[in-house]
Amino acid sequence: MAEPLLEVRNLSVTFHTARGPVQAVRNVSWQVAPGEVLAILGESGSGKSVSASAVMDLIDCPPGEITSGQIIYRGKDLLTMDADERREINGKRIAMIFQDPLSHLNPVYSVGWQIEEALTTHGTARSQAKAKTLELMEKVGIPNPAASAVKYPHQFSGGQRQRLMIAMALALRPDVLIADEPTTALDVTVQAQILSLLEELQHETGMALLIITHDLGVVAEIADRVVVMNAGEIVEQGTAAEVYANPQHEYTKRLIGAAPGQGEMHENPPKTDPILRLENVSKKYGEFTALGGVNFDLCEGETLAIVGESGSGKSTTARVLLRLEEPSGGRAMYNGRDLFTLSPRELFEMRRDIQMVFQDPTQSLNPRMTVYQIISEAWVIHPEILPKTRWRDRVSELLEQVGLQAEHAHRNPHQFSGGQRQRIAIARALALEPRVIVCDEAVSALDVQVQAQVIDLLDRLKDEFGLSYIFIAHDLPVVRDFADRVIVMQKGEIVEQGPVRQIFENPRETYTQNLLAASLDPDPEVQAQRRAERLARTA
Amino acid sequence: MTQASTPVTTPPERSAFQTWLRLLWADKLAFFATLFLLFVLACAIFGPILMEDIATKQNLRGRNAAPFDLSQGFMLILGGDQLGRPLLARLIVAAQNTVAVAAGAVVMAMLIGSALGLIAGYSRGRMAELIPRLADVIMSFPSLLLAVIVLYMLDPSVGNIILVLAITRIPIYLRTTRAEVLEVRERMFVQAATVMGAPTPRIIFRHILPMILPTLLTIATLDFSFVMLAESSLSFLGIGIQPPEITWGLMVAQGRPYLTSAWWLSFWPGLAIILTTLSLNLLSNWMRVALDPQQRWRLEIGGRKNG
Amino acid sequence: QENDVVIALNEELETVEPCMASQSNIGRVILQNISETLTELNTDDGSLMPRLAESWEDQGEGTWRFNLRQGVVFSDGSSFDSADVAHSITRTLSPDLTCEIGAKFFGGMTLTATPVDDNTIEITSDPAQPILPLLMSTLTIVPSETAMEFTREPVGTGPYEMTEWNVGQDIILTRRDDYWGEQPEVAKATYLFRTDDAVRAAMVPAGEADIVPLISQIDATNEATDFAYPNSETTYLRVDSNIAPLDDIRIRQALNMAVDRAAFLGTLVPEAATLATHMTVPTALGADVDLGVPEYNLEEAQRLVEEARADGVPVDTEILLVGRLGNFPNVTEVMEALQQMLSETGLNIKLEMVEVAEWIKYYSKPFAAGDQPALVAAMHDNNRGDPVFSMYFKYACDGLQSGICDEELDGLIADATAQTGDERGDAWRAVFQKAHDLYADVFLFHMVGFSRVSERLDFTPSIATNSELQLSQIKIK
Amino acid sequence: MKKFLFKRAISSAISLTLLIVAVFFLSRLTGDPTDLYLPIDASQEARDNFRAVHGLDRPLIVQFGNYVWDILHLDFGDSIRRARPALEVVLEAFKWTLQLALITMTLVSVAAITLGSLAAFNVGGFFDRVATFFSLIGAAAPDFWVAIVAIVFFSLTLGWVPTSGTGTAAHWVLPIAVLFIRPFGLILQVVRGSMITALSSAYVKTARAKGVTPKKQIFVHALRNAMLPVITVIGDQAAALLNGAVVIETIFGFPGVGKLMIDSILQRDFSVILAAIMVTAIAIFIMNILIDLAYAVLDPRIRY
Ligand SMILES: Nc1ncnc2c1ncn2[C@@H]1O[C@H](COP(=O)(O)OP(=O)(O)OP(=O)(O)O)[C@@H](O)[C@H]1O
Ligand SMILES: Nc1ncnc2c1ncn2[C@@H]1O[C@H](COP(=O)(O)OP(=O)(O)OP(=O)(O)O)[C@@H](O)[C@H]1O
Ligand SMILES: [Mg+2]
Ligand SMILES: [Mg+2]
Repeated sequence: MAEPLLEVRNLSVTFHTARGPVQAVRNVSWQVAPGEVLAILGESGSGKSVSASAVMDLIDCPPGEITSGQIIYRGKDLLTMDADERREINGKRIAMIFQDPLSHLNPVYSVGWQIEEALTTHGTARSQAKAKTLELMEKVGIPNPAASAVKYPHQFSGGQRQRLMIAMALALRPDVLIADEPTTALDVTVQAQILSLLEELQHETGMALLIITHDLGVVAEIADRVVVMNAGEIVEQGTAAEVYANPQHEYTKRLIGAAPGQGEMHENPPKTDPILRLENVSKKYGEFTALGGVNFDLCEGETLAIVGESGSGKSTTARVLLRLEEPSGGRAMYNGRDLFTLSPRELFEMRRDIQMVFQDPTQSLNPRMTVYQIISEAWVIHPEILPKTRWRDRVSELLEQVGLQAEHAHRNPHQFSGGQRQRIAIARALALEPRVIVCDEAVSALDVQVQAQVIDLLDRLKDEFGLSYIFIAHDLPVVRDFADRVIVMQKGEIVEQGPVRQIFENPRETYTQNLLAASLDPDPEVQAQRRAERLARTA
Repeated sequence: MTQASTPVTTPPERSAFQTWLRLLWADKLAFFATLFLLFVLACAIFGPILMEDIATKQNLRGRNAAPFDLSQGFMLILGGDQLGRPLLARLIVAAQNTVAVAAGAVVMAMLIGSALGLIAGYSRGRMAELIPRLADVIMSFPSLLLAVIVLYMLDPSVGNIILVLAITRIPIYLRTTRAEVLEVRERMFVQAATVMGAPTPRIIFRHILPMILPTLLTIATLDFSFVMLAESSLSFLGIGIQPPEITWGLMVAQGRPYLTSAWWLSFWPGLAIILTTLSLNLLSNWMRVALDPQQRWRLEIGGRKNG
Repeated sequence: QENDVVIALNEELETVEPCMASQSNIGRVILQNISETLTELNTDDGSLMPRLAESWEDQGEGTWRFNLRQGVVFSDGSSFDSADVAHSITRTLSPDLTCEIGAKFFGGMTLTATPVDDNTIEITSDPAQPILPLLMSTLTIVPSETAMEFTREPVGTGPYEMTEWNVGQDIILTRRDDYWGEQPEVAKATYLFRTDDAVRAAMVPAGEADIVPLISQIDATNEATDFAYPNSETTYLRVDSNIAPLDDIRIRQALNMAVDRAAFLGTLVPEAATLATHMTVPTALGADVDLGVPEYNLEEAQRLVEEARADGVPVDTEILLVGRLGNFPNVTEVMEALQQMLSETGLNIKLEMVEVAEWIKYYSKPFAAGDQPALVAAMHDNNRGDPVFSMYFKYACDGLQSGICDEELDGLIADATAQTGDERGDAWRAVFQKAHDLYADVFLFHMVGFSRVSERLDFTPSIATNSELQLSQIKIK
Repeated sequence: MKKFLFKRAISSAISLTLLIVAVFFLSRLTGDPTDLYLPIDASQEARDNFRAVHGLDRPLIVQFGNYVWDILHLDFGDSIRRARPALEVVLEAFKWTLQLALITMTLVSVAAITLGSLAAFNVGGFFDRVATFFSLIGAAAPDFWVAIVAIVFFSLTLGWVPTSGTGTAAHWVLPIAVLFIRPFGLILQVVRGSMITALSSAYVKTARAKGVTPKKQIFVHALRNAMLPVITVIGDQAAALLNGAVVIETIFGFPGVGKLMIDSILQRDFSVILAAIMVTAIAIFIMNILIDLAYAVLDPRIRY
């Protein structure tokens, strides 16, 4: 194996909190060589992002503190380097794709400018940078780059924002790319496109890739070696195939066992009366049509998955349905009433019934509230749900149900990992005991084990209380395990819908077929085989 | 389920009061600022009862007594004023009116101004257009003219002076609040609250206001000195508080001609104003940190180091 | 420049209209520098000197004849004759213009000016005015072409003409070559306006000004440059003698005795000020320096109040003590001290400091205090040498600012107003005596002002400096 | 954008009208200029005559009608005191005020934003403490103190600048320096507070990861996000200056609109009051429109 390009030795990171220090990373060591892909797998909240941030010098000290360790890049310890040298490396030599694109993009600058800046900071001329930016945006699949470059982050869909982050990180063709969950918000086709783009770059420049992910499929597809982290420590490492085929550590075994897409598909969806019916719902942003007449029903006790390419209007559907954006046309009948014409008073009643888990968990949690306050807010607003004396217990219960701990209730959102925040958002939605929950990529940032746990929980609640879900996801195995019916969207329209088995086994539309074909298998062996086939086909 | 993050030590539960006290102690400047403010408050409450007589006892032949001269009794340690009254006692007595006027005006302006600003920023209806125009009008209405009008028609009582000063300060709170609301209301957590069915007041007070409050407090604390001095210029024009009533602002203004010959006349009350403002601001800076979970570690760590 | 002076005034000039020259800030620039008068008062002895009129005689029946100076030209080149005087009189008294000089000195009378020839004019007043020549020392003469509206380019016969007026910044007067009298030394005078006392005073040491007519007592610390001079102002408390308990003479006497006037001198009031015994300056006609200042005696004052109380006088009624902000230096402190002194007699005194617009309502009839007894602090300026400008207003039953109504006093005033010659002085003396006996007011001080003059100049401010500043009197060392 | 400007122009014009109407009637409740203009001993006849000449004897509503009529003919009336067109008097003074306000606010904004941002970059550090301490003391100190001490020190003792007045550039130094202090302190604090929050956001981390220099992290990435409250407060302070800095104008003999306004109010010179309010109000309204536009420019999420 080649000389390592980046090596982390015995890294430990501690955060100071009001309730004492929290050791987020303990004695972690790993290394990547040029051209190599190292995947870090692990439980949500196990310190993956924090260790990556340490490499980028992004830990705020205090409250964070790197208590021990070295980070060696090309033989030099980054931790002892002075600020100027360090700056030369950041962005140019080592670049990072952040987990949470919305908060990591500056809301007040156009995305084109932000990508350009990555280039100009390290000496590219402005005119050149402009052209390069458009080229990059094109490469990551942003439609109409020239027009998109002058738009602002909030005008993009979740997946598009993630791709913008990727473009920004790739701008200077770094030696080492740290990709923190780079594909969580991407549908499989785009994901495939991005992964091959990364590969291509690796071939060209010998870039080392450190990919943090929970998607075993992605690991199988591109990783050479795997590091598994749990509770701030490395519990296992080895080549991707080895670890998958022959996991040593207890945790790894559980993780691999929990990989989705292996269970039974839901059979013949219970045909009950629709409680929600969307008729011809459309939404325009100025000239741009984000939704062009969407029709579907949601039945009681049903899980309706919406899949489709990034930017196809999935989130928009959800937001319009919840009246976060005013629709441009159409009706949404709920309990015999049109949601779009409700008065504020009636809307209040409806709010209790339909809840949403947002695609960007960080931004959807009030930074000034503790987790306890965030979750119990539901009961402040709707006091009839739960007497105040029981709040504390119920918060603990909900936190445990989503795989967090009761003591987390006192922390504030910024003290959590991406996946943990997403779980807080789920707990909040559940607190209201609604009848319909719209989950926009609700489990995409979770490791497969927690994911399975959460999905189990949702399934159980569905059975117990007759909840219905609109489940927006791009992760097809999860959809396969969880959904009763599936809607496939493209360019603001529904192209296909049907029971889950029908969609997965007999997709009618080519778009759906492509989608399924691009899906990744968690088994590296299988994936290697598919790749070989694919290469053969294109060759 | 594995334990992702274990607090190494679990300190015993403390009462909320103790926690805040510790956070306050962590910032020594803010701590002493608070002590000073409590002292001022005590002067404001008890000063007039205890010192009224000493503070009004004139001695024309011993006017402008120099400070730091203990031979004439402790009360003259800060010197005597134009009429030979001990400045120390007058400062203490004046605290009452001063605090009443300044706090009254600033608090009133802040409450009204930010309430209007919240409505203007949050509502998308007619109010959003109307309320800022109100601010425009007040901003361009000369405060002095307003004072003359109000205090001509009503008499120059403390309450009316508060009213005048409060009205003139409303626009800054209104406009600042509105500007911030325009931005904060677009944030996702506000939408999340909306989805939960949070009624508008809750969204405004629980989600939007806390984000804006630090800025408002910063402005308010600096406004204190402004209001104290503005009040004195009203007195000077004959439409504010008049002798024999006293305020620090009035003392400063009355000492103005003596600036080059008997500096202490306006220096001490001026210093009192500065110290009060400074203390308030240190306290509000502390609050900005203490109330912001993302910043609070600054105090938590400091507390540990020192505690 | 050697012969140029810079003068820093305390107020900006709002107009430069000659018929407004009785306002001291306008007068200081215009009076006798640009616009001259027929006669001029000698403030040292109260005598009347010729200026544009060389002589004058009483024709009887209210008519006076003035013989005008010849060979005088206005700064616009036109020559001065009796038509100019006639026009100036019409203009100053015209109701359309509301000139201050007209309203202040010629209220309630009609003047008819009849030119006899170019250099002689007869002026008749109705009712007859024994002091018409003195009144003419206030009336500024403008050319007969002057329009019947306020002018922004004053033209006069004086030794200077206005060559520049930058509103808000400065006014520049330049010496004329064709002045009829002696050529003054100062060639050019620049007037600046600075409201702040301390800054104004600092301008002389900083070399930015040569004369600062009004500096505050507190700043007047340099003997070489700072001059004190009586400024013809008299401070006093007007007593509402018609309202109980102030209608009782014992109470008024007690008020007078309770004020420790000496304690103010050298403290809140300049050392050089003198205790006042009557309404006009000591140099005015009829001034009686022998009138006694009520002696400070607190016990006696308290006794008088108690005595009055015993007789059923409502001594506990709240008495308003009204002061005017900015009236004179330290006014607030003086009023505070007075309030304390007066309260010590056992009376119930409430101090109220008010702004001028409100103060006027307390000071002039109908009194704003209404039924409430009030003591109104005022400062009266009579630098015209004759008490007629004061006494009727302040003491007659119908006097606009009179707090007293006493038949005998009314008679004495009417008598003195009509007198001429030496008897006039005696008649006024009797009026002063009567007012004094009635304790009609609480007199305080004949005030002094301070001016700062650069050591480069040879100029001593005098009582006249209050209303005019004759550049021709300034010599350069 | 056009629609916004149009709407704003209309609503501002209505506000202005209301303002003028309110001032017209309210100011007349505070008394009559006659007593203040005429000498105290003036006869009733002279007073009546004065009122008639200046139209003060007519019913208020008639006076108002005349005023409106005149305004429609662009005649803002004459100043009673100055016997000149009020608008002319006001514009003369406003010219000075406007210059003073512009220069001062430009300097203040640049200084406060720079120093405030730097203070926020290292919260609790030495620079932060020093900047906070001095700016607060300056902001809380009575302005005439500062002014007089500055004159005594810089003009009398050192002789560097003239004590007061206008004319040369040196004359502007002290007034601007003294006017600078209070808004500087206030704005610095607002910048500091707002920047503390902005600097701890995730997008600043992105910038750091890109290798952006601290200077750009502060002044490009964080600052623009922190600007909303800052420009609002700058606007407020600028409005205060446009209304006239009375103390400074008085002390330094600066012929601005503040002193003019105060004098006119005290003298009840109504035409000047109204003209002055009209002029300053228009300036302030325009400024507020610009500020509202700036919000939308600074933060693309804000749309009107
Ligand atoms: N500022 C902070 N204060 C306290 N604890 C923190 C802070 N930031 C992170 N942590 C804790 O550190 C741990 C590791 O976080 P990290 O973001 O590295 O997780 P992760 O492995 O990336 O998880 P995910 O897959 O959910 O993103 C978490 O348990 C989190 O709660
Ligand atoms: N505020 C906005 N202004 C303009 N265009 C917008 C705005 N919000 C979303 N869009 C556009 O609408 C389209 C649909 O966005 P939406 O967020 O619904 O996509 P999505 O299906 O959820 O995609 P993803 O899977 O990437 O989250 C996108 O092309 C996006 O660029
Ligand atoms: Mg993470
Ligand atoms: Mg989406």
